Amino acid sequence: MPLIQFREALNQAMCEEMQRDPEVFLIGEEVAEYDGAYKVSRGMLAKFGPQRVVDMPISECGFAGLGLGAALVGLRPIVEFMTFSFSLVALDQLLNNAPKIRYMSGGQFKLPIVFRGISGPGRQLAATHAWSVDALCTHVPGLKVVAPSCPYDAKGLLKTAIRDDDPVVFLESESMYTLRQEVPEQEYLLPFGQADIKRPGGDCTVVAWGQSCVIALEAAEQLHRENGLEVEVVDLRTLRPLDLSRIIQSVRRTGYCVTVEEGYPTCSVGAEIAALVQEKCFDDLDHAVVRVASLDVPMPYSKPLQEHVVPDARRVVQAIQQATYFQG
Amino acid sequence: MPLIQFREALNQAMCEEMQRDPEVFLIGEEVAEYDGAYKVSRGMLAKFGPQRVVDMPISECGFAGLGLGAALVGLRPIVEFMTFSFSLVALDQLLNNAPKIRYMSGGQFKLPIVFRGISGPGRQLAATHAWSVDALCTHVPGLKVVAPSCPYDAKGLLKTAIRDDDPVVFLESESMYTLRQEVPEQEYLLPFGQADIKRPGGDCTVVAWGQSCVIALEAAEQLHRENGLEVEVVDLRTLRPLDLSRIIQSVRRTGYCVTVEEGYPTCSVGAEIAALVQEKCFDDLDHAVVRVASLDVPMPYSKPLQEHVVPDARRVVQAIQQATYFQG
Amino acid sequence: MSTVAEKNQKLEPAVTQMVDWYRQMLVIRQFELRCSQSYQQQKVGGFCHLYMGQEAVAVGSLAALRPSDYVITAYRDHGHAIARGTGLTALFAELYGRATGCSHGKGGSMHFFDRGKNFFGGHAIVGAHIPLAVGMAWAVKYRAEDRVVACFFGDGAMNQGAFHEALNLAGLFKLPIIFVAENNQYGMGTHVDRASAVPDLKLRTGDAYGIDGKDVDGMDCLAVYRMTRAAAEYCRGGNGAIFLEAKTYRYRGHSMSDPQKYRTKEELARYQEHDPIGRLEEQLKARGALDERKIEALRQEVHAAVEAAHHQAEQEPWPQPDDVWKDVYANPFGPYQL
Amino acid sequence: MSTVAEKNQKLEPAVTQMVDWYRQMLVIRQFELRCSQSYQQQKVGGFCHLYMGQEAVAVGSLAALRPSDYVITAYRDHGHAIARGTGLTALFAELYGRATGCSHGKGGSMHFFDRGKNFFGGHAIVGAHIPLAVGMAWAVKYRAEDRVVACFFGDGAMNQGAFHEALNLAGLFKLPIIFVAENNQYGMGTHVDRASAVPDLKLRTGDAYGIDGKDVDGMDCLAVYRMTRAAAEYCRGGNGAIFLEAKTYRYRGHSMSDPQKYRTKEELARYQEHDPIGRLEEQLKARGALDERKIEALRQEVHAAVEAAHHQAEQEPWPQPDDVWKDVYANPFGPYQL
Ligand SMILES: Cc1ncc(C[n+]2csc(CCOP(=O)(O)OP(=O)(O)O)c2C)c(N)n1
Ligand SMILES: Cc1ncc(C[n+]2csc(CCOP(=O)(O)OP(=O)(O)O)c2C)c(N)n1
Ligand SMILES: [Mg+2]
Ligand SMILES: [Mg+2]
Repeated sequence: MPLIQFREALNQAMCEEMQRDPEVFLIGEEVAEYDGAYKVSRGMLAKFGPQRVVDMPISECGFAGLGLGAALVGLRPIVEFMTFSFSLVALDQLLNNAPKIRYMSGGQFKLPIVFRGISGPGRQLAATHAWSVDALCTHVPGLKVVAPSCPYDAKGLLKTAIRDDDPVVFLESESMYTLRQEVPEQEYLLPFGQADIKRPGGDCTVVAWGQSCVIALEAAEQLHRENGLEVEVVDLRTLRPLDLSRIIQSVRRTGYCVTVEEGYPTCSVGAEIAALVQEKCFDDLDHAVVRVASLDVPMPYSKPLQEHVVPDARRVVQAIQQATYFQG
Repeated sequence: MPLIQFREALNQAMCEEMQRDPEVFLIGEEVAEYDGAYKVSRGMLAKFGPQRVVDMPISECGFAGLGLGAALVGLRPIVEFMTFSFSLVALDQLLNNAPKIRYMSGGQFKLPIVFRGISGPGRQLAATHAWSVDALCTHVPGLKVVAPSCPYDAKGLLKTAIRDDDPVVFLESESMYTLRQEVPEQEYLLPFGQADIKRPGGDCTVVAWGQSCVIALEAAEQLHRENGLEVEVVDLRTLRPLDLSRIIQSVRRTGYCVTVEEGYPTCSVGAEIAALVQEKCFDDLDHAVVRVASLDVPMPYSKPLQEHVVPDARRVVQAIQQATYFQG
Repeated sequence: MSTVAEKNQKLEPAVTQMVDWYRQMLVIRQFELRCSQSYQQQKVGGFCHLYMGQEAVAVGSLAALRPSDYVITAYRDHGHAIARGTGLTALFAELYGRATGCSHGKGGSMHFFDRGKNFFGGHAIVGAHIPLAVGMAWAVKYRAEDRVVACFFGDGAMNQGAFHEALNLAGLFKLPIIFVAENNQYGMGTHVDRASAVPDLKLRTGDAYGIDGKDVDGMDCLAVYRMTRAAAEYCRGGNGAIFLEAKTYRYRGHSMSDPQKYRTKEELARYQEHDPIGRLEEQLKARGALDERKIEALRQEVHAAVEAAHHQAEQEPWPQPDDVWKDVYANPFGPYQL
Repeated sequence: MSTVAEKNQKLEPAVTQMVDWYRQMLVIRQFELRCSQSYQQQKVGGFCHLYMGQEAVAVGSLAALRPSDYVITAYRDHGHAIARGTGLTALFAELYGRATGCSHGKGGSMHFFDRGKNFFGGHAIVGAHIPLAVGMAWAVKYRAEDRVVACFFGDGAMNQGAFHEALNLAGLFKLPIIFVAENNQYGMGTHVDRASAVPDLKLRTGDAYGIDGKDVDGMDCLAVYRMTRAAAEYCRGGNGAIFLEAKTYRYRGHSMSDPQKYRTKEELARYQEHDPIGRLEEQLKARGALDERKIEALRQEVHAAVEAAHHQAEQEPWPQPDDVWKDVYANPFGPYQL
């Protein structure tokens, strides 16, 4: 199987779907002539031409809405936000129009659209540029939210997202773009709503997604190496729909649960999972669910400060140790 | 003590602060000549003149930013959103600029600004008009979030908000505007970060705020009347800062906890509180924290449908009964 | 050889067509009179924004379009839905929150939708539908179809950022879209002079977005028709977007709960003298197509049709509580259960 | 009696002042050369947008303002901070993430702030600072102060909704603000022709917002100064807002990681022939205010100052981990503890 980067997996998914369906197209800032600010759409302009791979002005609200309008009449747009930090100026389109028009019309319309781009802090971009929009988007019924953690999942999930008839928010991460993995040559799709056990284990359940799954796996590996602890890493893959039963099954087995996320800690996806787990596994838990997230501050620029704020494997290790009463 | 409506309490708070400090002013759609879309600013144009009570075009992003710019140089704007559903088009100003400029500047600026208006579903306004922005705003460090549940609190908290040097999101509710309560004639302020026990009781803790506190009290009253249950209603008053210790004290006493909110259930303030309570009170809880919220759907227009979606006292009663293993 | 005169000739409607416009305007007016009563009787909930006074805009402009063209508007949408041909019963049923409403009771007055009529709503966040309209026009161009999009909004909406971004996109990509600003001179209680730095709205799009702006007497159905017809030809000709300012006036308050202190009775009366229905009536009388008898007959017919629809709607079934879970998503949800 | 000629005379800068501009431009250029090196050495993190080529805009326009005037800009802010007088050590320290940086290490290249110099940042969300600028001008008018606001942004930012809403507000309320569009012809890799339906930017604000638009050669410091000086007089005279389009060019990539395939080397070279520093140098030579010796002395002085600041910044202390909790709020937090 060819070894490809995360960004290539995304590129392949888009190209395959655009080849398959002429009604799929890609818009966003710098997606065409520039080959993508993060090179996710490299070569796509050359392959599909300027009708189907189109640079947009810096008008996120405008082109997010444009995508939605095109979807309303049946086209299947992929809208790239250079990063989701820039989707803040388009949140009315993303959180109000996208998830609700179908409902308000009594189901007369499908809205087959994918909003994709980077969510998460990046490297020292400071507070306004460091959004993890996971919680903002997962909060809102009517959206689907996808957050892959590896190239294989990224490809399969993005293809599903493009074929899905509902608005999908697809969250990527700058630091993941260069991750490599073997990915099959033959076509595959991955379903929404099915979490994946990225590492099985009986000692503690760690729930993660996207980039946070990468550090969860690091932490699990370290605890295995150093302490012989068998940590189960449940990669949610999609935050909406949420594979709650997979989480519950795991926690019932392990008795412990830790959540890991990059975003703000308050009213977060981790909070939601903690709330669900304490409800569904009240008698199974031997310790409270422990949450790892960004510190509860805006993101600072300075390198040591950002490193202090963003969760890392070290903090995940501590959280697991705390959650499992592990004494070291 | 004079008996006044919730909206009059807000009006008094604004008038008193504007009398006290010439740098306080009010802007928003229809706040001046129209006397406020919901009459909260009734008479204020006449009292303070067109320099200090100013109608804005339908440009929420523009005038939210205008307020922030004025605050950057030391004025103390009150920005009314007709409802926070319309703040969706201004969320970049609200969630990005407001909470972060001070931080990004290393503390060189204060941002003494209040964003206030209706948060919550109103009456049959359908999906895009029914936002509870409680979770969206509480998610973001750098904001303070206030949600009073009665005229007395509304007045004291709004005066505090106006004097506060940080951006405050102040959440009101259409259905509360006509609530009446006796309010002292002499001036008073209420501190942020101090929850209020709106009804003491030893059998179950109910955590609520704003309009959800009104229905929590109804439910508590009903359970008292019908089942002799003594429910303690903890009114958070401010969601940020959060009076966690008051919640913990109460749950330690009662052993049970229910959260009530009007907004979407997922990644919500209720989720945050459930996550915190299971963490801090793990050994005190005799049942999982039970959450009451809107159903996880966009808000429908039709009356029976909206009534089914929005939480009411009946659902709170059920939740308390469930949480306390009450058999009826 | 098509001279300007000949071309103008071609744009002229048949008299029978104009009688139909007249009928449509009567229907809208009557529909809303009933609507207003029903609102007072609390049969209608939420916000309800009446279109009375502006009927010539929806009727005249939509008469100039084809059924295959796409139409989208804001929350003051009764007139557009009716002119587009949505059944009155479905509209009343929607207002009354019934399962058979044009939006299955999920939308209400502000969110009328009718996919079958290419009517895309009914949108209540001011300005937020304008980018959608641009996207629909994008799709038309993408598929090389022979359609245009008509996008209606108010004077107040032009101060939203979404308007700006949408118009720049439409201008930049030369999309086949007619922007129709219904300038009824107020956004809620705020006169356009107090909201717009340049209250002469037709000026706001030429130099800013390269989209020609024209104005038209929005109380004159025929004038609106002609202007829209020409605009549609322009768009179909691949020339890109165009902007029409229809100068009009709303007779009722902004919504049902508006004390209207921001305008005088005299101002209202002045506009009502130029009532669009009366205006078309005169024009048709002058052409011999209407007389008092025919008018009376039409009025009675319309009245009966509206009443019948209203009565029928009252009999329509309520949605069931479980319907709240319907139509959140188009695709089944997999294992998701919260 | 002030004729136009006399008035123009009054606006003319002294030659010593112009020499100072020249020095400032040298400082900016040298600062960024060092900055670019430091970036390569990974001493600077995040995004770093160099201003090289555009120096005449910040220097010329800010020279026309007073220390009491308010200044705000986007993320390409090095030039503005330097022209505003912020100390070089504080700027380097900021780039290097140190506690003594002009934003205490919290902001970085895109978020320089200096309250003492009335410099309000450094804002990285395109267009989002324009409404803030309008609010600052609002405050000036509210307090009846004798100040103006200068708000800088790029050609690309003009397609943001925030721009539109802000300009309409400034036009409507006649606020004392100079909008300076630095048209360097690209928003990232997108030429202004491909982003703006009307690429002649000075046209975009007159009919749309009632704000006069002028353009000026942004490679000519003196021209920028004159234009801004006149604009500031206009604003101080209570006439409301004004819009300047400074036609300029950036020499480097959009940010440090830009392969720049969207333009040719020839295009870049063509602009570099009209380098703003060289241009002013010629003008000053012609006036006898500079000669090669003086130029060389100045260059060395500037080089030394920049190097000294850079070295000093490298010695500055790092912030402490606990500093992340500082300055989230201005008022102590009460019992909140998550
Ligand atoms: C973004 C937003 N802000 C405010 C409102 C509240 N609102 C509804 S209609 C309206 C006035 C709109 O005026 P205009 O665009 O002229 O349309 P008209 O009502 O005159 O048809 C306002 C302020 C809203 N729905 N959305
Ligand atoms: C809302 C938003 N969208 C996108 C970006 C990413 N971005 C940063 S700078 C830039 C180009 C801006 O161009 P222009 O306004 O012309 O300024 P210049 O860089 O030329 O100085 C883009 C797209 C952003 N920071 N904010
Ligand atoms: Mg209007
Ligand atoms: Mg530029």
